[in-house]
Amino acid sequence: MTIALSIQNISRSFGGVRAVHECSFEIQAGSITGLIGPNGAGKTTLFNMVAGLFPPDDGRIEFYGQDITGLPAHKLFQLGIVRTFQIPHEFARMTVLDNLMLVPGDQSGENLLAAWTLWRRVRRQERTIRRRAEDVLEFLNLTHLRDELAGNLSGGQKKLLELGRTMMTEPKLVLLDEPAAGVNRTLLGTLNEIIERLNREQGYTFCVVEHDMAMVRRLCDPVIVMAEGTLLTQGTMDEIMANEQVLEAYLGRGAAEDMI
Amino acid sequence: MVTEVLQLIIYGVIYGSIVALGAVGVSLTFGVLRFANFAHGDLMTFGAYMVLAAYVGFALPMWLSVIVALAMTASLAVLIDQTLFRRFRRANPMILLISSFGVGLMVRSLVQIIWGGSTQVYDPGIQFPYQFWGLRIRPDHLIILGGTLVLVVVLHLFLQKTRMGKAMRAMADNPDLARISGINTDRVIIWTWIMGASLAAAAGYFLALDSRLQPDMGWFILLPVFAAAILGGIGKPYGAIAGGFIIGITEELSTLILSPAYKPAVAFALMVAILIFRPTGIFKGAR
Amino acid sequence: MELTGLIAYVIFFLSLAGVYALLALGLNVQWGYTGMLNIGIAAFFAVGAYTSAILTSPPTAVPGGFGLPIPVGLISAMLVAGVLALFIGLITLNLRTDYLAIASIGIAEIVRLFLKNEEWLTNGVRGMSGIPKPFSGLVPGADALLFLGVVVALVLLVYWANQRAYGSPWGRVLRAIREKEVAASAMGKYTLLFRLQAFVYGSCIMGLAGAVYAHFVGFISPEAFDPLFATFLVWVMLIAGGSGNNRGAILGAVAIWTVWSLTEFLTTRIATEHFSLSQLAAMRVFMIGLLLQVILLLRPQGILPEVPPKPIRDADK
Amino acid sequence: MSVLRMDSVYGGYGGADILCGVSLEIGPGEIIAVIGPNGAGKSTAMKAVFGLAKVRQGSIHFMDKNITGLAADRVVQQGISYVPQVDNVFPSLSVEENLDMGAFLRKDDFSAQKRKIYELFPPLAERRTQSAGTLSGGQRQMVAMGRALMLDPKLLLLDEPTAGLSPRYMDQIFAIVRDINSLGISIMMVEQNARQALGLAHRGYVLATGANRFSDTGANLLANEEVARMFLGG
Repeated sequence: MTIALSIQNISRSFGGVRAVHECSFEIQAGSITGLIGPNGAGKTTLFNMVAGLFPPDDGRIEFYGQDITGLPAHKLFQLGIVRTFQIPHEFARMTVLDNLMLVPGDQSGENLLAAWTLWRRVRRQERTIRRRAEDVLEFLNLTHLRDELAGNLSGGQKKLLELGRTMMTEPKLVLLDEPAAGVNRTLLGTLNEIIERLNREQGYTFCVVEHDMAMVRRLCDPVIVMAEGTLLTQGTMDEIMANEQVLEAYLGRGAAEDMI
Repeated sequence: MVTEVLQLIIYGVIYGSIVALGAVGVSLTFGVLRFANFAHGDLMTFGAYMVLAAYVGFALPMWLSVIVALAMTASLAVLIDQTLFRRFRRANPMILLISSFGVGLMVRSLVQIIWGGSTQVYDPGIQFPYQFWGLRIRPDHLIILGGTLVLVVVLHLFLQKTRMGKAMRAMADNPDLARISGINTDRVIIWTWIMGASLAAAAGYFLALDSRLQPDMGWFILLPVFAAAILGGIGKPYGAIAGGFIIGITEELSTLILSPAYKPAVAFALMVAILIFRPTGIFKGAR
Repeated sequence: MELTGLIAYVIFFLSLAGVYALLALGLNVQWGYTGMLNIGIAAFFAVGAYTSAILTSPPTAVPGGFGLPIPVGLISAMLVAGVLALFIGLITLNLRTDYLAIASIGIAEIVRLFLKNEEWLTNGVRGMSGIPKPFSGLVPGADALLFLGVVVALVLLVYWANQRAYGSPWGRVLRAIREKEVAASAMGKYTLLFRLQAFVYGSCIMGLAGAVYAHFVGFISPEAFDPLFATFLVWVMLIAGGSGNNRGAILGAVAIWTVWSLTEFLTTRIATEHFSLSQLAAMRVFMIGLLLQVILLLRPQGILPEVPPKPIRDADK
Repeated sequence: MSVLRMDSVYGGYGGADILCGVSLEIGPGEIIAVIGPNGAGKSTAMKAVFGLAKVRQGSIHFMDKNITGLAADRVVQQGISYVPQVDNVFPSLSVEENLDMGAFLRKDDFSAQKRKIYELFPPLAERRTQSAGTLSGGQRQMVAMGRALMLDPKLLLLDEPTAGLSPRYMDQIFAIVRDINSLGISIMMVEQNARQALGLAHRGYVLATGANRFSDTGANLLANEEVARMFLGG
């Protein structure tokens, strides 16, 4: 088994509050790893550091053995780390197709001079990208919304579009930030199915931050539990469920004796 | 040499007072409304000309003319806000900025329509400067320094002691929390304009005292004013005051090595340096 | 006599409208495509005009030029304006948009001071006269028309370049940046580089407009690059015509230039005895300012709203 | 008569509903704990009371007066105060000024109320002139609660008052909640620390996916096996 992502002792504070503290774990290539924990456990902070929104104060992040600590978002993207957002970051005034076609890197038409002089090559590439976008839309069952402005989609459809954008590249690691948030039951089934298929058929590695335990149970193995900014435990969902510490972390400490 | 430097510092403090008063207004409106008001310089112009109208036109005493000008400028700012800016607040903040740029031009042309384009003064004639230890200072300059001191104290008391002043600071900190605390944010906005525009009018009056009245006087001082506000950390009135004096003194001292024509470039250079090395301003603070 | 006068006026009018159309097209790349506020259009306009004027004026002129051919002047004008934009862009583009606006005012101010004070190069406030006009004497009586032809050709060329840029993946990234820069950067786009390109490209066009203007009028002085004419009018033109729409930019330039000229006509008719020339000029500015506010309130998308490019057709279908 | 009553409220922030039929009731002098897994709509339910989330269907009554959809500043006037989870103080204002802002609507002399609050939160009394931005997390929470109490509300809404606090402060905050309640103020509290919150509350509501799941006395809910399961996805 190859290790896709290795988190080594990373810490991050905000204005004196320790959001993540000496947290370490690994994500195996080809897995769907769940990342759960009560509110304030530091999941989002950790996630944002891996995605390059801000660097850790301390510690190291490795991606297939390469040190990626503190690299900016667009560099990570080029390395194959793609993320989705909890609140979909769609480009509302662009069509669904444009939203997808934007994504691939190395588009020669993104060079202004090439756009002027090598128009034929740009067009050829555009056709390829478009075909790929059409395939993605078909996979997601969104073909009918191809020319719709992304802002007009429902919350769930936007989530699918987020996922679709990751499919426009060849990601080595997909970071999903609460994919189930704001998605209704029916679409949730589709979403689960798509993630599973991408994992099985295309070999995508996922790291999923999620609060919907049903989704985590269905998709994720292993599940990593964070609490108070650090790793609490990890294992299969059943192992996690049987763990007293985890229950403690979620429900808070017992009514403290020193309280009264 | 020492005398020369001291003399320049005196001029710098005088010019700095004017810039500081302008910058405080920019900073107040930015803090509360979150937009850079490009019409601020022209509000200064308007204030200066309102003094002229009251003093020369209606032959009021100077002190009363200044009060009238402050009130008129504040009214104009509130009027502009209620008829235009209020409608743009929900839109893209950049639209607000473009609108304010246009409003500034309208105010400037209004001044030019009423008073014409030529330069004017409040009192014709030459003032003889006071001399001491080889340094010179004009009576008008003493008015500027004294006036600025009074206004800064008034502003300080307003922000620290009055309900509305505190609410203004609260809203600059966190507008949503202000709303759920029961603060009437619409009224805070109106008071912000009243304060910002009054200070602008005073700054315009002082600028006219220091040199002369001209319809584009406010436009040309906008750059140092913004530079001062950014230097002090935009949105922070006390920082803006300090920024104003720093800009004023640096600009004057720069004439020792640079052609005086490039004084505004010095303000710009300071601003650029701050933007690169410390975008939150020289004083530590949020945002 | 009447007719030739009218024709001459129309040619003059259209040539200047063409210069403004170039400026509006340049601003459209910066504001319309990318959402960057440039309040210092005058600076790039002036730098272009002076660059070409200095390079193409004969060495005998005051303060003395290099006597280079006019096309060299035009290209150099674009380059110098572009370098200036690169410099200001590198400083401010990773800051917030309103800081860019303030910084652009600063650059405009410094350029203005430079032109006024560096007499050895620019002849200061007296300005530069005798800037070579192309085609003069080539076909007697038709040089103005030929010049208009060149202006129109340049406008069309820039229009084409803008359209292609907008419809290309490059333009797509700009539209994405304009909407949500964080997301664009999460999609692997190095957004700073794109914004820098758009800013420099737009400024090059403004520099070109300046050069065309200089050769058209034959005389330039710092006064001609007052922020009012060079900056404010262009903004009104683009917003009235339709930000993001290149045809809108051209239409807006022509329309607002017409309105602006008409107001001149009107204000000189009414009561010149009551008002001085500077007051009448101020009235026109006031009207244009008012027009801008009305457009922003009632039709912020402009006469011709932005039309996103059509996606490329799939070859198989 | 109930202090607050929500009747099958549906709504959210535009887009899909986050609340799908939430009903709850707070009696005079009661502490109500609202718990449930993340994303259950607890905070949204609270924001709906304050007009910060949109109510699409259903109603909210305060002291038998319909306040559904009332703007935040009007809700404050009715006698409800709200302490958000984050960004709940004015950082550049001093502690005292923060409290003054809470009393912005009061035209009368509120120095007595301020004294009462300093008695309730002794650490604040020592730091009157210190700016709130320099305080620790727990002290900030006290400032936020103090600010909310300045209008002498009948109902106090607390959104996760102990989030991100160290255990020592947590206990202190829960103790303060009890003190506030003993002044006769009803409290609705959204909490992540389910056990402590239920231990303190008179009654509790468990929400899941935007709807009521259980409601009972705190002790009963604590003893309920199913509630515990639910947090880990039941």
